Amino acid sequence: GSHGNDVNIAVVSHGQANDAFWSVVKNGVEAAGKDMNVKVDYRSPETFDMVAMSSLIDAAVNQEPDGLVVSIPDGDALGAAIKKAVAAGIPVISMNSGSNVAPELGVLLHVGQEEFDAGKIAGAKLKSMGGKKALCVNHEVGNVSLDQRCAGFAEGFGAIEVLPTTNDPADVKSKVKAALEKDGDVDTVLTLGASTAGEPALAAIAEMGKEVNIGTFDMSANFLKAVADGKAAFCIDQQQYLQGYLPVAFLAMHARFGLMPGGNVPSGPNLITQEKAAQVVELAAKGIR
Amino acid sequence: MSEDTRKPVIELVDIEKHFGAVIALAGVSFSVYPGECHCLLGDNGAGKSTFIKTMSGVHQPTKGKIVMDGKNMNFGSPRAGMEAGIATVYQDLAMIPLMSVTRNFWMGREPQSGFWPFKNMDFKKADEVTMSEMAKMGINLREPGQAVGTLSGGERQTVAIARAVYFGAKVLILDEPTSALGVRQTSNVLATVDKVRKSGVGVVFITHNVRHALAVGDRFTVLNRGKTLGTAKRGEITPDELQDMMAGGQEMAQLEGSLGGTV
Amino acid sequence: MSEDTRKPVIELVDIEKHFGAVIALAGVSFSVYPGECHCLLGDNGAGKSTFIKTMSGVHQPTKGKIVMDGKNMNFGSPRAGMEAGIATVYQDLAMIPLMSVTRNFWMGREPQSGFWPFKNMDFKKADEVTMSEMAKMGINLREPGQAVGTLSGGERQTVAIARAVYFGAKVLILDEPTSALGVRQTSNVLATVDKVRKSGVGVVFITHNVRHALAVGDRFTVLNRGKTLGTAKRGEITPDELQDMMAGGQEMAQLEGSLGGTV
Amino acid sequence: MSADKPMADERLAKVSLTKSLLQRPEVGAVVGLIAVILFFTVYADSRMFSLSGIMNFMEPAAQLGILAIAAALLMVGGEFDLSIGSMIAFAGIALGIPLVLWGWPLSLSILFAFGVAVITGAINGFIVLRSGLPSFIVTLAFLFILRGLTLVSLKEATGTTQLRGVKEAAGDSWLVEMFSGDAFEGAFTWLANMGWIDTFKNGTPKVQGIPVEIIWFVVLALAASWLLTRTRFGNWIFAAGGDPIAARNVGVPVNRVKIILFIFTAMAATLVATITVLEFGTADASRGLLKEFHAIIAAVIGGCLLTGGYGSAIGAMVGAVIFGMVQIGITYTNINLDWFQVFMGAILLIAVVLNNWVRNKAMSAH
Amino acid sequence: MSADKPMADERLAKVSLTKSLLQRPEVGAVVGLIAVILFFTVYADSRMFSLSGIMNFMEPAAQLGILAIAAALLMVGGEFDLSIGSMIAFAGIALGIPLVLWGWPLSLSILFAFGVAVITGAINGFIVLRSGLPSFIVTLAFLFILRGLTLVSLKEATGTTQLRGVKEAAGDSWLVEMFSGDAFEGAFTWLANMGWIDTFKNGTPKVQGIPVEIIWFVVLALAASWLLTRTRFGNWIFAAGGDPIAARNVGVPVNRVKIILFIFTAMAATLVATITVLEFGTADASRGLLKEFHAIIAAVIGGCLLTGGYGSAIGAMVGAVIFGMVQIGITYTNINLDWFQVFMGAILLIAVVLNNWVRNKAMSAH
Ligand SMILES: Nc1ncnc2c1ncn2[C@@H]1O[C@H](COP(=O)(O)OP(=O)(O)OP(=O)(O)O)[C@@H](O)[C@H]1O
Ligand SMILES: Nc1ncnc2c1ncn2[C@@H]1O[C@H](COP(=O)(O)OP(=O)(O)OP(=O)(O)O)[C@@H](O)[C@H]1O
Ligand SMILES: [Mg+2]
Ligand SMILES: [Mg+2]
Repeated sequence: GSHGNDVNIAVVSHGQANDAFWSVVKNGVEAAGKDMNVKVDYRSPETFDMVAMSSLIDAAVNQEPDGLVVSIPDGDALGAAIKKAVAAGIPVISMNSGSNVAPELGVLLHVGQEEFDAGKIAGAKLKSMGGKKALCVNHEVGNVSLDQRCAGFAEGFGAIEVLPTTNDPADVKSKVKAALEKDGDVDTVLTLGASTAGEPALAAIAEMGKEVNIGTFDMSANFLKAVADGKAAFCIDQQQYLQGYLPVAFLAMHARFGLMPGGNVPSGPNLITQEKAAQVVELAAKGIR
Repeated sequence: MSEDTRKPVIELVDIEKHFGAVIALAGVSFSVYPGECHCLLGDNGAGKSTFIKTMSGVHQPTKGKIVMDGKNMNFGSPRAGMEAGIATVYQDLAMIPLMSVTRNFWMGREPQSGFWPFKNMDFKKADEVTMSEMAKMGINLREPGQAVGTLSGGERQTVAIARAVYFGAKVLILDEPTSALGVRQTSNVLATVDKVRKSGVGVVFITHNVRHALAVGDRFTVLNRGKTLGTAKRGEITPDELQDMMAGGQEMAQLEGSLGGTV
Repeated sequence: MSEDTRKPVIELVDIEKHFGAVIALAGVSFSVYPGECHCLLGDNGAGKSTFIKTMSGVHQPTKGKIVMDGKNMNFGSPRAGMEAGIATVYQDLAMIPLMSVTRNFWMGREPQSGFWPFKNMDFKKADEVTMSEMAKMGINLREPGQAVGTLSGGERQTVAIARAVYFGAKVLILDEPTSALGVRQTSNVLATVDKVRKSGVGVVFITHNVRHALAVGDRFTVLNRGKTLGTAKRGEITPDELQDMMAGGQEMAQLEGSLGGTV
Repeated sequence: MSADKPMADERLAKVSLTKSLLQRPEVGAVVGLIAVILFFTVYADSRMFSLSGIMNFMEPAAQLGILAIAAALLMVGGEFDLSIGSMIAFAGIALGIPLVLWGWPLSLSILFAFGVAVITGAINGFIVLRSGLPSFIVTLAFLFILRGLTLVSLKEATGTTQLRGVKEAAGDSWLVEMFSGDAFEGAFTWLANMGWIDTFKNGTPKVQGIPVEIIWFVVLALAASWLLTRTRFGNWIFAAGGDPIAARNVGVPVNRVKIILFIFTAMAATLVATITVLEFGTADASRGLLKEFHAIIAAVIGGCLLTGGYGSAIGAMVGAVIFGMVQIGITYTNINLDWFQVFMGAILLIAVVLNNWVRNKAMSAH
Repeated sequence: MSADKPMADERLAKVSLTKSLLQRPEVGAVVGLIAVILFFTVYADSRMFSLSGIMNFMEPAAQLGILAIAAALLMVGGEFDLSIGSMIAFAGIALGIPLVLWGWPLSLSILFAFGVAVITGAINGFIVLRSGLPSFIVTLAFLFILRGLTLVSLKEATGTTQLRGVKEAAGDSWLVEMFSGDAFEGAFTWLANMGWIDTFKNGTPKVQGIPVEIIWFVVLALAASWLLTRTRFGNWIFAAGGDPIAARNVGVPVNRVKIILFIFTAMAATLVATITVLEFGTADASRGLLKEFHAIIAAVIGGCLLTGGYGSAIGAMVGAVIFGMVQIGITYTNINLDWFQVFMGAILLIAVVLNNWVRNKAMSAH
């Protein structure tokens, strides 16, 4: 973390350090730390592990920070740790996931987007493009947020099949190809991560020589380029940079001046389609979007 | 040794043992009387180790029967053999180098104290017995907790023999116990065999060394390619005849000639 | 054997070897002349294996020097020893059970054909030589591709010896080659030692068996607890004296008495 | 005869008491623990070693430790279990589904979960022993199978990869107290009132008790250590791992020993599952990911040989504490999270190299 | 002398040619392959075994296979490398960063990446050999360290976990063709024109050529097999893995052999990294996750013993194909995809049990 003067803010998320999406959140956290001149500490478990995450929250609380930012993918599992933080008098802001459970845990506000809603929007968009049958490519089986995205997608779109893969691009590419080959009715693909799943899926579609609509969660520079070129429909941007930046900024304000906005901040979803794509590419490459 | 009037402690009749297509034993009969040392001799690969492993329950015979006290035995495991009173010193010793002498000595038959479920291994007794049994065999250990892996080959052999002797109720089997030993250690082992035999235990002694066999043997059975060449009593056979039988009688004259008959 | 007029092929002077706190060799001097068989005798743990491992480059001496052809040698590895002309049959044979006889025979010195970078191992030659060398030792292999693990102990020993003889340029070291062998195989090995010696190679022969030593030895050196008890020439010493020296002279009389002096 | 005695002394240096202590398998781990503590004393926030800080890293250490102790016993017995991590998830739903969806009482559900563990462990062991395949590869297959079955069952039962509502279904039975929450809460409140331990601003003690898993962990470590070093069964474990053929030949029931160890490992995973499910109120498909490696690492840091026949339960306990300290300790330092894995790997490497070095020194000084 | 000959025959059944064929290490894998093909012929969409279907599963199989062959050689040599997966990511940035950020030409960047591989492999090997620690644990440490270093470097260099723009930076050199895209494109177009292979509606062939990784894979498998079975170095690999002390004693330079194998493994990972980076145009911190296990699994299915000294490169190749077929093939079936891991684990288990059974049969029939 960067060194600030008096104020100390801890961030605990459930995303792995080498996950492209979460690295943007972390960049937001660090930028806020610098801008607000506060000391920030960003921590997350090695895998999607609520037990480990709960320990990390406890460890953060133990250091009595002036504010705590958490993501809450499982309110039941993390509830106790968060309540303990609140009980200890630490202001807590949740981000990314957990808006439904946040109030009852004593969390001040939530910055983020509900995965389910975002999936629903993606589904509706792809349906409006004329899709009949879709694949939802899940590159991290067992990660609850990804399940929620697919569930929302099903709600918004209709007939979907979940395609579980690993996060190896060669595997994603081959499996998408196989699925498209097997079921000729599939005309739509939604991937849940732009770089690990979206780009190989694009490659698979290109090799298939078949008209398939594809959209993705999150952004990567290459996928955005495909959107700009009209090869892909959209990226769902939840502006996770804000999910890192804003809570830290709010808590810094709170620690110094007792300020705090009055309600949740929806950071997304923001559908990046062909028109907007080109201007976002550079920022995505820098890890801001 | 008036064998005919006494009953053998163990009798094996027409034992066959196949490993896949390899026929290691092709019908071997053998018996041991109490208080006798029965030497099992034969060429490399004759089937001696396989035979005594069958006797002690490591292998199950493909055909044939094992009789003790008039009952047909069916050893499913070495444990069953041990419980029937057969103690064995295997050619490869069956010692665990990283474990202490005491632990190896008692392996499989650890003494216990205390009450269930808090039964301890009785180390006090175990250590004492180990030390004293080893001392009886002429080895004074520094401490019973020493790992077996740090003992010399001869000492290790002695642990294996002491263990078998201590537990060996009726039959003690020794598979080539002297092959890696020095002169002094060999004498020790042979003296032990003598002592054990005199206490009424039946001993089966495998060796390639005719002289070692003649030093302690009461009867001699020679195996050749999985079959018995016959059994002879002490005094019925000369060392040279025995040697010839063990070598299958081939070309010995020529070789012995060139080397001065000292093999 | 007019040793004094000839130069030894290898001479070791005042070799010491420590393993941590264990002093395995405490100053041993030893030499081998071309065409002689020098027997190295001694109790278990006397340091025989350690000594010949130092000679062949497996261990580096803690102190002392090794001289060949008047030059001070410094074997950093077994490979260096081999290249200087020292071939060794280790007590544990140094064979890989899962590999074929041919591959084991040539291990470390595989013949090659073809040109770089497409040099093949020359299996045709390798197989032929292996088969013929084994045949010379009296073993007819079914096929050279057979895994060593499927050979009997005696056959395996023979492969190790045949390999050492085939490559053994100047000195051949045999560490207890006969201990696990049957009578016939032992005769074969002793005859081979004799043959090798006659071809001018110096042989170092380790054994616990006085008779085997006397059958082929020209000189006898006895080690005891890491020190030399002395070297004797053939004819200068009686078998009984040698036996006593090997056993450290202790209590042999008593033991031998009870067993009929046949050890 | 008397000539034998001086012979042993003549060629050996004396063995000092310190040196014979140094030969215990766990000594390397203890040295490693001291090194890690020193490191964090220098580089971490001092609150890491406050009472609450210690409880904080001991909690994950205890959960890992329960696994590591079982893994150590299994490793001493000459086998591996790579399916521990998946077993945690699997046992979690074996407890959660009866409890939440079938409406079973907690006691029965726990029994059911442990029953499943016994069967799974036995299957693991049975396949390893019958096929003669290395346990590495057999349990690797079960790593996939159990994780997959967990996913399938959860999807089938709930439609998601998560099962909620365990706390509500479990209610307030004493069993819940046995497996979750803190012990000795009264004592800690009293200590807080006396001002002897830290409190938060609102007066509640920072540490409300000793988390039960720590108690399970310590009790298990002591029991396993007693089992391994002081009992007949312990001797059999060493023998089965040191040389199964030799052990079998002298009458050790090697197969029985190994199967019991596999079952014990699966049960340890189930214990951890029970603790976490009751503590956190949910079961999910990704519980226990990578835990098999962490357990093996802890056992190896604790002095177990991968080849079997050597190791200690106390060592595994120390190894788990080291692991927990490193994992949580980094949050008390200023080290950037991105460096976490490098840090982890380096500590692991240093720990095992040090461990090995200490052991070799101790052995050769013999 | 003549008496020796009949002795051998007398106690042995005759060895038929079939049986001696059955004794090759890869035979179990081949049987497994046939079983898997049969399974998919029955249960999967027939398009799986169309030309494009085959290319589709052969592509991941080839990438895995390149690793598996190296892992097999290393395993025959008696060691493990658990850092292969992380090495893929690490090599990816060792190629990408010079190319994209430092503006080096592609050739130099590739050389640099392979140079890094040589150093990493040598360090792995050096530590294993010097410390005497099992390679399992040393390379497990490097699994973390390399993965972590990749992340740190990427974050440092780009601020994200991904490096893009590789394709643009690489340009059109023949090197790109060597490591990415398809080979024999002309031939395939011609075949399509002749109507001998399937085409899309617009007339382009469904399969435009053989993906280069498949060619690398096959060439490497043949070369490795030749190396292992026909050369001096191959003999040394078997010897080093079978019994390193014995091998050293007869003059095999065991340490050199093992270090070369570690380097070779790292280089294989780098080859895969080069192929994927050039193919997808990006380097990513999570490339190659779990690949170390997949490679070991493929090698074991292919008949390698985990204990070293036995195995085959062709077997590893077959193992990788089985793995690729199972991985992708399930998508062509009607099996619910949630069952994937269960299916995977079960196939792995069946394959190794079958393999072992075939080998034992073959051995005892000897
Ligand atoms: N488990 C086994 N599988 C296959 N063949 C075996 C097995 N055990 C022994 N054999 C074979 O059975 C035969 C007899 O072997 P055994 O070990 O009994 O001989 P031995 O008389 O003890 O020889 P030695 O004097 O060398 O110890 C040999 O040909 C051996 O290869
Ligand atoms: N690597 C080693 N580390 C420690 N001590 C060793 C090592 N190798 C040998 N020793 C010790 O050195 C001494 C001599 O051993 P060595 O193997 O040379 O005896 P030997 O004369 O060959 O005995 P044997 O007749 O039993 O083969 C023994 O006390 C042995 O324990
Ligand atoms: Mg035998
Ligand atoms: Mg020796």
